[in-house]
Amino acid sequence: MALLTIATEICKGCGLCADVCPKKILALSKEINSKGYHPIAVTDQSKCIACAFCARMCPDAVIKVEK
Amino acid sequence: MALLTIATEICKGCGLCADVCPKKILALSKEINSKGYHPIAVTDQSKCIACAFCARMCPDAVIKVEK
Amino acid sequence: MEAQFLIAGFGGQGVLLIGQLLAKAAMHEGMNVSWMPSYGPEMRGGEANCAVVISDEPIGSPLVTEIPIAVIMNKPSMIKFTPAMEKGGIMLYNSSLIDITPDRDDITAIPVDCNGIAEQLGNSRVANMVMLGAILKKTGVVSIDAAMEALKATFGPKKEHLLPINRQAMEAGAACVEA
Amino acid sequence: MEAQFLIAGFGGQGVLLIGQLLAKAAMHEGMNVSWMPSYGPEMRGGEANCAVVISDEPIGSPLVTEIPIAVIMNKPSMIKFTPAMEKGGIMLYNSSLIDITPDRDDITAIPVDCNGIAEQLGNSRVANMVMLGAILKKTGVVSIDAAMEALKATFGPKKEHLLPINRQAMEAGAACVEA
Amino acid sequence: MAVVYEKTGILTDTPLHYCPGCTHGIIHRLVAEAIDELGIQGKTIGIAPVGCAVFAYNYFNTDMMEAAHGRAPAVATGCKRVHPDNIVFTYQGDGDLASIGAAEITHAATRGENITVIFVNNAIYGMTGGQMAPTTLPGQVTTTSPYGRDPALCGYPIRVSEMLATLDGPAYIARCSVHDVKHIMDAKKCIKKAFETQIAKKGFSMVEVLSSCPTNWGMTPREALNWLEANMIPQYPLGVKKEVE
Amino acid sequence: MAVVYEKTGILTDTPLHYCPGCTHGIIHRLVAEAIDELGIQGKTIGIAPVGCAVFAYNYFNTDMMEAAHGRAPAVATGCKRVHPDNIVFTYQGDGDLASIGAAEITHAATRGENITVIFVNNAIYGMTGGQMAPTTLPGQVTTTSPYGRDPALCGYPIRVSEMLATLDGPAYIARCSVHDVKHIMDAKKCIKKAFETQIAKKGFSMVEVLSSCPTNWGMTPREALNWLEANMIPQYPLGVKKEVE
Amino acid sequence: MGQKMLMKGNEAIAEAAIQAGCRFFFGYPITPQNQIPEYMSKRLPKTEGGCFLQAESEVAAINMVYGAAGAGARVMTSSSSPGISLKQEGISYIVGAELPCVIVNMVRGGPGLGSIQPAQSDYYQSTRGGGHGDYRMLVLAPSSVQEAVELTQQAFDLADRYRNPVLIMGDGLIGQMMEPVEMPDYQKPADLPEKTWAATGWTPASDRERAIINSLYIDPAVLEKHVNHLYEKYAVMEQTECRWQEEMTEDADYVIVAYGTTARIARSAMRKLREEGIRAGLIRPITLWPFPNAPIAKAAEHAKAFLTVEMSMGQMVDDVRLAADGKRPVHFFGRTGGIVPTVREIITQVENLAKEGK
Amino acid sequence: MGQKMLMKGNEAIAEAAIQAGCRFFFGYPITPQNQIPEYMSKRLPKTEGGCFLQAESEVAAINMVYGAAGAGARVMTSSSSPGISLKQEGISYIVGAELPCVIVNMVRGGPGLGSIQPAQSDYYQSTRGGGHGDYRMLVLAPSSVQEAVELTQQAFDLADRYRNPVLIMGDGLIGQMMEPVEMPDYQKPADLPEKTWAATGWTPASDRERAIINSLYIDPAVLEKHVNHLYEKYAVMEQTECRWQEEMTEDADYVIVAYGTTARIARSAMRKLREEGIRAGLIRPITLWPFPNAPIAKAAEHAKAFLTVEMSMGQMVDDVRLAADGKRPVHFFGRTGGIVPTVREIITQVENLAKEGK
Ligand SMILES: Cc1ncc(C[n+]2csc(CCOP(=O)(O)OP(=O)(O)O)c2C)c(N)n1
Ligand SMILES: Cc1ncc(C[n+]2csc(CCOP(=O)(O)OP(=O)(O)O)c2C)c(N)n1
Ligand code: SF4
Ligand code: SF4
Ligand code: SF4
Ligand code: SF4
Repeated sequence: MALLTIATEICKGCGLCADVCPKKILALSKEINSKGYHPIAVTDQSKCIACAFCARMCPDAVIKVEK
Repeated sequence: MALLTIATEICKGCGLCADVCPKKILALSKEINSKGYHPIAVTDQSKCIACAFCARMCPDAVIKVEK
Repeated sequence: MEAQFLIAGFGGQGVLLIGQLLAKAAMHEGMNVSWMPSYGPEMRGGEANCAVVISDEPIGSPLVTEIPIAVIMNKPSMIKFTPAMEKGGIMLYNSSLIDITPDRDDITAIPVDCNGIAEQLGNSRVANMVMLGAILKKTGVVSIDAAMEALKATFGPKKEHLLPINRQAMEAGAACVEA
Repeated sequence: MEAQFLIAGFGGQGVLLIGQLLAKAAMHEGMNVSWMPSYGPEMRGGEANCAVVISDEPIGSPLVTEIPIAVIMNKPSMIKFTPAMEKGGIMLYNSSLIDITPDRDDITAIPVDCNGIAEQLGNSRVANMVMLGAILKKTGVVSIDAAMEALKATFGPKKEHLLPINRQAMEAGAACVEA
Repeated sequence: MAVVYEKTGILTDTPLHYCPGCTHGIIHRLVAEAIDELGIQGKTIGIAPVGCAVFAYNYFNTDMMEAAHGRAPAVATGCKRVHPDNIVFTYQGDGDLASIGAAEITHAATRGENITVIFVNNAIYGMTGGQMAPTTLPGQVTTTSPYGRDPALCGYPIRVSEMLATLDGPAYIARCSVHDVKHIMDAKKCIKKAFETQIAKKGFSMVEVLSSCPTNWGMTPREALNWLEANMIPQYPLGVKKEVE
Repeated sequence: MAVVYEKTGILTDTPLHYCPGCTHGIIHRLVAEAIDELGIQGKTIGIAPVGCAVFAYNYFNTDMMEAAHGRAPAVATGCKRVHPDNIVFTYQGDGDLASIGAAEITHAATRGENITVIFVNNAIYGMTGGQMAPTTLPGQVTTTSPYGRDPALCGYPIRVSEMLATLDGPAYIARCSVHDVKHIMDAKKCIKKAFETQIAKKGFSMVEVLSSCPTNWGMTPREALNWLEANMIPQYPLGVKKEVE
Repeated sequence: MGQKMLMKGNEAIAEAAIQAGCRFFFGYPITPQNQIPEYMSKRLPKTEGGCFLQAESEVAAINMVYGAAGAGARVMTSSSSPGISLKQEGISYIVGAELPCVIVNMVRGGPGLGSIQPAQSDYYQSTRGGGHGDYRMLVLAPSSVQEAVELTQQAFDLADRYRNPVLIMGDGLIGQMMEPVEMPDYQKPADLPEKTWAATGWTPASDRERAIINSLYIDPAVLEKHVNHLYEKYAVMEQTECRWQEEMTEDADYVIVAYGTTARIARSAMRKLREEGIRAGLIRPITLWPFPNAPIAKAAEHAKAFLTVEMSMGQMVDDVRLAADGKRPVHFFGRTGGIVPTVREIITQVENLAKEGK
Repeated sequence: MGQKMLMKGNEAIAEAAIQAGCRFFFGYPITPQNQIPEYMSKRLPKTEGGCFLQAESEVAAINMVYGAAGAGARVMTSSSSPGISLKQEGISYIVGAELPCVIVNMVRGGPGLGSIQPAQSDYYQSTRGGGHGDYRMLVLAPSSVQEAVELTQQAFDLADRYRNPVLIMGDGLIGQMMEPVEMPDYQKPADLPEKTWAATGWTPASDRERAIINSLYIDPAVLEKHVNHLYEKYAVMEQTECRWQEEMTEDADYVIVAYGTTARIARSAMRKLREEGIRAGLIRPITLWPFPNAPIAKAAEHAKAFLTVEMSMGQMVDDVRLAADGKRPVHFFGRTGGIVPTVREIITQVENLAKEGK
């Protein structure tokens, strides 16, 4: 079981994390955060393998990965 | 027959020309020029082979070589 | 006569263009004008704003610090500029993206559904022109025709085909506010 | 009381040292002193000179522009500084190397056979000390003892063995001029 | 649950001001993680440049100095000479390091100054709005090479790592990239190695990191990384350029 | 009688101010002869440095400019851009070119600026009285390295020619020496080649000439040349470092 | 004059320079003047004989300017405060070698990295010589985009006439603002001296002397003579090149002295003060050096006091005091660091003076 | 005080700095100050914790100073006019970041490469900020080698006290001349603030805040506040740090104002004028900034006129005029380009004033 914690307010919606996710379980959300960005969101946490690719790719240190 | 013309007033007496002369016919003179240097002089013009080593070595373009 | 505008929004919303068209149109009508953008370091997905002054006198400060007319395209800008409004000032705001109203009762706030109307017209990119139409109607500072002339000059021949939709947007914007 | 010296010669002739010894000795005798070298770009097999001022008052300019006492070690320096001599000034010059006399009749020119005497003493390098001796005698500005003290301090222990020959040189220099 | 990955405490909680998808953020993180893993926070002093990273002092949770444009290596030198046992690093863009600061970096390198330089090469001037950098590629359009960089008029890009590797002073020079996770992990290793070089007092160390500038390249973050991989790496080959044992 | 050798008219009749035996004079002569032989006097504009060669404008019988210390390549660039068909050369010492002017020379080189640089490397600052240069050899005593240059404190000498040869801009870079007649003749060839490179509009050309400073080395002119040969050449290998056909 | 266009100050300056025959630009990016090099990089390569080059630094840029000016070209560089500081050595050399060029400084808040917003805190540097040695530059301070255009063109003529650099001092407002501009039809004055001193290539057969572009005069007597020669030029400039604008000073009790951006705002304040019944006037120096002493001395005959307003902690105020020569009090109001003073602030300052009868 | 030694000004300054705890020197050779780095290169490596480094340029040197000062060290650099011009950006940064350091300028003739002989033509640059932005440096002008030693030591204390660079302004005479010197026993003032702001390494557990050495304040309101803070320091300096020497001014008809080398010569002239029966006096500013207005204002109460004497075309004369505030005429006599005025010249100037009753 893996858990992603996303600091939504800090996310800039660049989507790089989603690109590198081998399970394709990250996508930009429809919401807008207070900075005006659509932050990333997990579409299916259960598929997460905690590879932390997303977190390593993220330029803004938005994602915490636990297992 | 070869001829060296030495611009005595411009010579700084560094002696580099004498060093490279294959015939060893250049030597500093006892005289002092107006700059306070002992200028170079030819000791035996007849031995000069007009190789122009002296002129090519001279940092001050003092020597003219003719043949 | 002097009109001062502060026009603010996100980087891509075309707020600088609104300001330039206002200034250009007024210039062609013989007014003194100035257009002054905010500027900063390049980075940040930033906000943009510009100040436009239109006057029949030589213009003093091109900055607008006590805002008589604010044109607000997004929420952060509303929060930022509300305190700087002049008493009795007018705020036209893009109600499509802003779900709050300015927390001052000494100013007039006028919602304009810029993106909504633009989408109805089939081109979400003309939201700024909707707002421009509303401004023109509300302030009467220049005519829609003058603004269209300015837009034509700005677009040049390559984008001429886009003029009609822009005029429609302006007219739609004008239609939704009172003079 | 104020004494001003201009001491000039070729680079290697030790003119700067003459000046420093004069200044140091006078300093130790409680006078105000200044020593000022000419300076320029490094290159050129150059001339060197220094100005020394000794006074019981605070010293104004450390430069000596109208020279009361000139100490001249080579010919180019004589040519250069003769025009700058004060009327009635004294010029001590190294007659071993200078085959002319200054072309002014309103100054006193005193030849000192510095190199000749030094060679007689068996050490051509003390020619400058011969000149220093002559200066001391002529001007009475400080004593030979004071100058020797200064030299001792300058030489330090390593060169102490050279002191006697230097004193001889000073004394020989002193002997060949009148007070 | 165990933490697999989280933001290091060597980065403050101030949100980064970089544009969305700008890889400056990744490089910050790698530097901070290296400092963290080496346990040198208390000894480290960072020097921020002038460039998009000008606010680096807000992010690195260490003592920091803000240097004048291009002069970070000189500032680092002054600092390091005072505190030879501290760890001093600079963080510089390509305009900062390779253009205005070309003399300072060359001399810090040849002196073998025992500092670590993080050199972020994004082939453009970010902060001032996308002007040509010394590292801009031939043909690349920027706001001061509007017709594409023409080497006949404004010269060729500098390969800084290769150039500095000819000097005797540097102990470690490497070039890496952050366009994908694998390269990010490699870059981290290089950065760590550079700090280790300094800790071992071996001399000057530098890591050149190829980085993106989506804003001024006029691309999405993803396009930018693709462009980096396709265009920059051929011009700027990755790898260790110098390593003194 | 035929003239075998005489001073070229590209040198004025002003006597050189250099110290006795200083090889700056030889290098001046070689540059002047090259200009003479190539028949380019009327097109040539020379840029003098700050250093012992500061008065070069008195010697070269061409239009001349005196540049600020280290900035001759920038001045030459400005000049060359205005007169692209003229021949523009700089004459610079090692302090001027490799220390304060390190950025300007690097960028003129990488730009492939179509100028010719005569780089006189005498491993010391002549004009200001013998301070350490970036090219001073390890162990060499100077007035600012009184205990001998210690690489651990003040770094290693820069091999400028090798460093610049890593760049794409330069078309011709060579190092030569003037310590004996044979090398003087070689140096002449290199200098001529450099000017020819410019004439052919191939780009940046530079000749580094190892030179002596008897005054500040504290040697006789002869000793100085021997020292140059024995010590400088091993550190600064002679030869062509880059040549683009 | 051509058609009215809405132009950014920076771009208008660049275009005006090209119209005035500037064909060479060497610069380095810095906010808030980037549109000058950017505009130049677009236009010059497409202009006959034109060349834009981004230098590796401001130091290199100013020395490229030296080289191009020495080669006889009309040449320009631009920067903002920290970059201008780096050019100080080069500027001093350019003055010493008597080379004409135009330098633009879009001043931003300092010291140090400071801010990038409008400021006037480089007044001392510009008018007193931030570089070493005795020298002066002509300093022109436009207060509108139209004036920036006109002064830019004049700057090239002035530079050529006096063989001296001319500095145009603006700020982020002047540079970033758009205003209506009519580009004047530039006419080169017929009486400008020919550049026979320029390095262009020479042989003994040439009908001019060998060109030596130089600022080294190792003999102090010769250097002093050279400096005296420079100061003779400066004396002529002081007599003939002072420019200023005066408004309502004849009967003014309070004379505001302000230049550039600040002067526009001061003008609005002055007008409002008049409406309030306070007799305010405005003197706007256009040349900061030579400083227009005359109108200030004249106003000092009758005005109660001066108020100098600057976007700095008070720099030009020295010159106003020197010109007023102790005859009237010279007060100061300034905002700095990128803060632009408001009309209201200036009004309040003058109102207070009037209230306190100062 | 130790024993009297005959020392060169440059070497005395270097030794005095070391005595005052200066352990770091970064510089670049330039005449006529080379004995400072040369002396440092001999002494610092043999001094505990000392480091001498010849920088690649003046620009690098001043930024190394920034780094070392930011790290908490007592640090110094020295140069001469062109080199000081190159340091202007760095100086502005150092002021902005509030770092203490000592800078020596052995002024030579300018502009440009100029000459290498003594001059005072960098007065404006030193006192008005050759760099950009609103700032000031303390500027100390010794007129003897002994005073150079004392001011050098004080300079380090002043720098630390105000966290501001201090400039020592000399010239070739002060630097090259030998005079008797007694090295004072340096005592660090007990009340100097601790450098808790310095970057030395930090963790969240440290008992100070994280050090950020910086001059960037992107928000103009914050920058203005910062500049106001700097100017509060300057106000204190103006009140407490003005230094000058007055001689025979009480009854003087003609007050000569001169500093540094020129003041020595002016003093001789003043004495001779007194002998001639002309009541001359001398005011010698020791701090050029803050400028000693008080003695000049006082003298303006009774003196007939001032004569400012400088080795320049007239720079300090502005400050004398500002201080005299139009009350008395302020005349000027200067030599420049490396020419040192003579006693005779100054006497003649005053005699002429006396003759013409000016
Ligand atoms: C002396 C000086 N010159 C110019 C500038 C303007 N400036 C700020 S950042 C920058 C370049 C930034 O580019 P780079 O170093 O590549 O960093 P990036 O922004 O791309 O990360 C420039 C030219 C300045 N602040 N100071
Ligand atoms: C900006 C500046 N810094 C320093 C100097 C002083 N300076 C004059 S020549 C020189 C170095 C000369 O050395 P190099 O370039 O090696 O030439 P060389 O004299 O040995 O031929 C220096 C530092 C200067 N004139 N200007
Ligand atoms: S990479 Fe980071 S900033 Fe970008 S979308 Fe993903 S979480 Fe957000
Ligand atoms: S090499 Fe030249 S300067 Fe030297 S001694 Fe011979 S002729 Fe004279
Ligand atoms: S401008 Fe470019 S380098 Fe700067 S933060 Fe944005 S994307 Fe990154
Ligand atoms: S100082 Fe050295 S480099 Fe300069 S002229 Fe003399 S010998 Fe040549």
